[in-house]
Amino acid sequence: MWLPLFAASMHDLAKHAPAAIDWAALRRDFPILNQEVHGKPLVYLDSAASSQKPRQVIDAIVHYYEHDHSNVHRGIHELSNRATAAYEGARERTARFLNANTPEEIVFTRGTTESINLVAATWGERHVGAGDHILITELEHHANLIPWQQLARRKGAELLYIPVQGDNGRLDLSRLDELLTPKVKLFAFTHISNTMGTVNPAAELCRRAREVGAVTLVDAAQSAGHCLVDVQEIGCDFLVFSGHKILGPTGIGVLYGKPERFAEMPPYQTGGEMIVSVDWHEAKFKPAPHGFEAGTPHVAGAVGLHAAMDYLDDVGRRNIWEHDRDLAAYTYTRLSELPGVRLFGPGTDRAGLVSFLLEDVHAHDLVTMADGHGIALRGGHHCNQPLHRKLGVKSSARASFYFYNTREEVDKLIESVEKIRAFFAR
Amino acid sequence: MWLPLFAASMHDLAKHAPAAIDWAALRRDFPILNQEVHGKPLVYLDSAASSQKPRQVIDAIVHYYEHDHSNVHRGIHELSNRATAAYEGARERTARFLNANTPEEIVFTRGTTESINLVAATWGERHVGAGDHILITELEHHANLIPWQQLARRKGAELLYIPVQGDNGRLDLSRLDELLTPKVKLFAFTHISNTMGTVNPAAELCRRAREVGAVTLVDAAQSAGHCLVDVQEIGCDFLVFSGHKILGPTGIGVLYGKPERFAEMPPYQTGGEMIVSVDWHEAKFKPAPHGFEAGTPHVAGAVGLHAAMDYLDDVGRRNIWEHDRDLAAYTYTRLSELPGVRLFGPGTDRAGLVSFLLEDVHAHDLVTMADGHGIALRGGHHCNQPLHRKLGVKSSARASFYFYNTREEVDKLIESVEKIRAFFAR
Amino acid sequence: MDVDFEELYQSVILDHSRKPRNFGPLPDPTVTVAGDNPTCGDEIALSLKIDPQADKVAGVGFTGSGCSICMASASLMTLKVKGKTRAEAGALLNDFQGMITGKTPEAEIPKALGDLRLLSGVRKFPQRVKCATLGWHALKGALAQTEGAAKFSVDPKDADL
Amino acid sequence: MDVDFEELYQSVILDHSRKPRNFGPLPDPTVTVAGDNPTCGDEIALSLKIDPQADKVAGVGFTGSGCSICMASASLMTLKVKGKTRAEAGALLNDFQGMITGKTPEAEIPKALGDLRLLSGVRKFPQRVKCATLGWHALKGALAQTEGAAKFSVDPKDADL
Ligand SMILES: Cc1ncc(COP(=O)(O)O)c(C=O)c1O
Ligand SMILES: Cc1ncc(COP(=O)(O)O)c(C=O)c1O
Repeated sequence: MWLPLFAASMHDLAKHAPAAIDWAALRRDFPILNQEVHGKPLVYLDSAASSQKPRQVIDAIVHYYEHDHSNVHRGIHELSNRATAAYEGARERTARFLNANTPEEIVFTRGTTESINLVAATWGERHVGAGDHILITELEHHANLIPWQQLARRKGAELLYIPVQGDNGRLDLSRLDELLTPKVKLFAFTHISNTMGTVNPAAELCRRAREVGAVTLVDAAQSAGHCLVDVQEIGCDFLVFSGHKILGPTGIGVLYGKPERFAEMPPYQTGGEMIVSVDWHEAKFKPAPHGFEAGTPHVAGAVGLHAAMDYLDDVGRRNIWEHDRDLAAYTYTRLSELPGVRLFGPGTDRAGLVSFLLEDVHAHDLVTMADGHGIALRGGHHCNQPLHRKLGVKSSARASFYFYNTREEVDKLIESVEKIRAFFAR
Repeated sequence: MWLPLFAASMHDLAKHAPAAIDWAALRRDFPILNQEVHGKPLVYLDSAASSQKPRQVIDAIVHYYEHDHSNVHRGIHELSNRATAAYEGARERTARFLNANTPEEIVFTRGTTESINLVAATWGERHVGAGDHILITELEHHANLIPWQQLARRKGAELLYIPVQGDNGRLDLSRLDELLTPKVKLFAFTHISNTMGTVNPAAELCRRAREVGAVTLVDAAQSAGHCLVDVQEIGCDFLVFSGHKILGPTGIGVLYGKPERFAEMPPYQTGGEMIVSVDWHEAKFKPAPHGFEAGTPHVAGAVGLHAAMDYLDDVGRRNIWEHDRDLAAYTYTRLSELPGVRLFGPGTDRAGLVSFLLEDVHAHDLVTMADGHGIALRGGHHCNQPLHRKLGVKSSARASFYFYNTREEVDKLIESVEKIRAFFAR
Repeated sequence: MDVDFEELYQSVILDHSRKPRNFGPLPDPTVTVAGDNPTCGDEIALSLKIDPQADKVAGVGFTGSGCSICMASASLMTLKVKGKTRAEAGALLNDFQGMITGKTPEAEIPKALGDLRLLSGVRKFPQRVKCATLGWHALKGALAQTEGAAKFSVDPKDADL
Repeated sequence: MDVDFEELYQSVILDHSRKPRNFGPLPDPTVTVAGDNPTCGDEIALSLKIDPQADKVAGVGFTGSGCSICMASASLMTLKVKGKTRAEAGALLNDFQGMITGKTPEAEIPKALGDLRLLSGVRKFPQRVKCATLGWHALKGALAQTEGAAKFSVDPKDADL
């Protein structure tokens, strides 16, 4: 279940041996990290909410606006041509990033949330009916929960959940046989849990779904920028992620879809760019990807995303994965040595984030005090209210890592948590 | 019909007398304009498709990514706080820009197209039924046509058009009494036509709509960045525009709505940021604006839009309006002096753009050759196929202006058109 | 430890957050208003017993859970509000709002707020203002109705009472 | 006038665009394929009469309207395709595609393309490649079917035949 992420067939193997990577130099590519907050050096441990951007991505956006901007597709002048090439080039780059077969399998959206809503409102609206089942998991972010919940309510379909075992954050896959039946029209699940750090066996789950004829959607928001994500290896029908979490700009996201799926979907938003022909009372629409991209697209977002993917593959996603996981494992171990700490998610095989709670200290108080120490954590329900409710907590604190973080920063976190514990124990 | 744009009650009067403005200095704020294409200095006359960006907007985006980026609303650490303040500050700025009553009347979207789709899929879906009428005009961009056409088809409603008189691009408002009846649930129209340069009497049309109880949507894509747009003076229910056409970044747009209207709309996309509470099988949603903004928003887009609105109001939208109109009037006059030129849109009271055709020269050939002279024009149906069909043409060429354009550039355009005419007359 | 945080988490505040006063269900309440802050999951239900003759708050109780700022603020509020008339309670609410949002300059914070003034440090932490005001939102709702029960949610960016 | 444009709009091309050959409806066509380019509104309907014995293009005609590149390319194509077998026409199509997209190096552009080689200047104008290929998309569609009528639209970015 773990190995497939690194199967030998991966299209995009790391370019450097891990030892050769100068992580400190990479960190210097991120201007924002070089600052103090509240008089302390910034320790940014909230990359699962949104990653920071390297100079290369910022520069690509600036270069675009300073040299090549124009509307795309519509013009036949030089700048329009360049903007179109930049936009479609980003699509090709994204296809390579995911090892998709063709750029036509890539639709640009605002982000993970819009990608999922698009699928729910088009594929879901057309293919899910009364009595059908939609299967998701208790690990899902609200973005991969509410659209299906609302679709199920609209259609009279049933929304089923693969349960989480408990604090360890693992899915109870022993229930799969019983839940993943031929009644399931769509099976949507997160690749990596943003709360628990659980890594789900995506390829295996998709294989099982195919056996019962269920269409699959993989929420790769937490995985796309952190490990290799190969849609052919995973074998999903849809896969979604957000640019802003993988070093890219805000406002851009990706929907990968199999051509067969796109072909059976009605349009989503309508307007310019997505039509073949329009008459006063009828219109004909383009196929994917353009048929699902109405209006002027976020060209600068696509350009920045392109630069982000180049950056990630230059570092090597395998290396990033090892680096982030190492920090998370170290954090997990250090925190588990402190008294009164409740840890969430699996003890082994976890992704690069750790959620936890301090006994008798509300997560908000913890995060506020850590902020005073320069440490940016997230506190709250991490957009998974019902899971928190199931675990009997209102909120938790989360430290999430990227390759620009260091062990020294984890040490600062531990020091901060110890101080906070002492302070509230007064 | 013309004057209201400048009524004395405007909230945002120009800060400079027109004479005092150093337009050449302003132009130097736009790095992209300082380049050659095909060995000729770039003459960018395609701002109606997308405007260029001043250094101030680019800098605001860079500053945001280099100092303040983080996810919004979700965090309680310093950067998250700053990002939230930046995002909500842009909302307040937009409310002021439109003279809306409160920031809660402003929803951020990807652009005009998404704003209109949002209204069609929520307000429209709920309030338009079989036999109802939706009224639009023959001037509409596909973005303000297809969503209503598709809604009408879904609902069995009737889509009616206020006709365009002909090449002069004016609406035949003598038909209004007959078309704008109490059966009309929604009346959507463009403030300024992107093809014809027609300026519609928005306040008057909204007043008429109120008399029959129709809800109004004003497409301000071509007006928001070019003249004062005051939602209270116009008296519309909804107003929409795109950031990228008003000096702002790509991927961000605005939906203004009256609180009464927002209150009667179901949510659009669902997910994070827009919920009050979520349980496994039900969810409660926030009111506007956050209830219509699911997922991580385009924070950098809002930040850039904020800077763009500051820039525009610093120059003064009244001044910009006069400047752009002057260029268009000059272009219209010069083109009308050439033989074999067919001009579209009103001869007087036109906005800052001119569409035209050269006898026996296809618009594509014209635009390609003009590009060779360094001049960026648009050629095509400008996202209004049925209007072009009505006028008996497949496509047209369009020169559209912004305050960074000059009379010298118009002279170059005229020179280019003359050369092209001569070339094809060989 | 940072000076700011000493100020934010003074011992009186920690004390109130650990042992909130008037905590627990109020028997026979005239009004009950429950509020939550969806961002962090904090929840407060405030009950008032109104003496109809005097139009005074004769009894007060609250339940729920939240961070220390939220709990301490609600606890301190209940101490202050008991025995006040509707109008007096409304004035208190205004004073508190002025202080917590920073609209009232430091030097002009009314003495009448008493121990509530210990929460003035919150104004330096805009992201925590909503924690300090959750109980007060409930109070505002409760004062606005004459009987019955109501529910509301606080918009995460809404610090106005 | 710019050298590039002289090349793009050579007089043969202007001539064909003004007086397209084989223009007009073909009586009793075996197949008819209509295509349009939604971006610019150009439309071409191409009809072929196939001699079933020889599997040869016995007759060809086209209707529609478009820019000079589009019309000239279609006109020149009809001249070349008449009398060819299906296989030969397919080879022609490949040669043309290689040239127009720039995949074939300048020096290797097949002589067999004849006057069509005058369109090689288009490869320097990526935004116009789709104009030059509209009629060829129709040809590809027509060769792929044995009888009847079909319609299609060209994706604006799609230059592949
Ligand atoms: C009048 C009008 N409406 C709508 C649009 C669509 O705007 P966007 O493509 O930014 O969504 C445009 C611009 O193309 C326009 O000119
Ligand atoms: C697993 C997961 N899914 C979906 C999302 C939503 O992403 P976005 O807010 O960028 O649409 C997130 C991030 O918040 C996430 O972590």
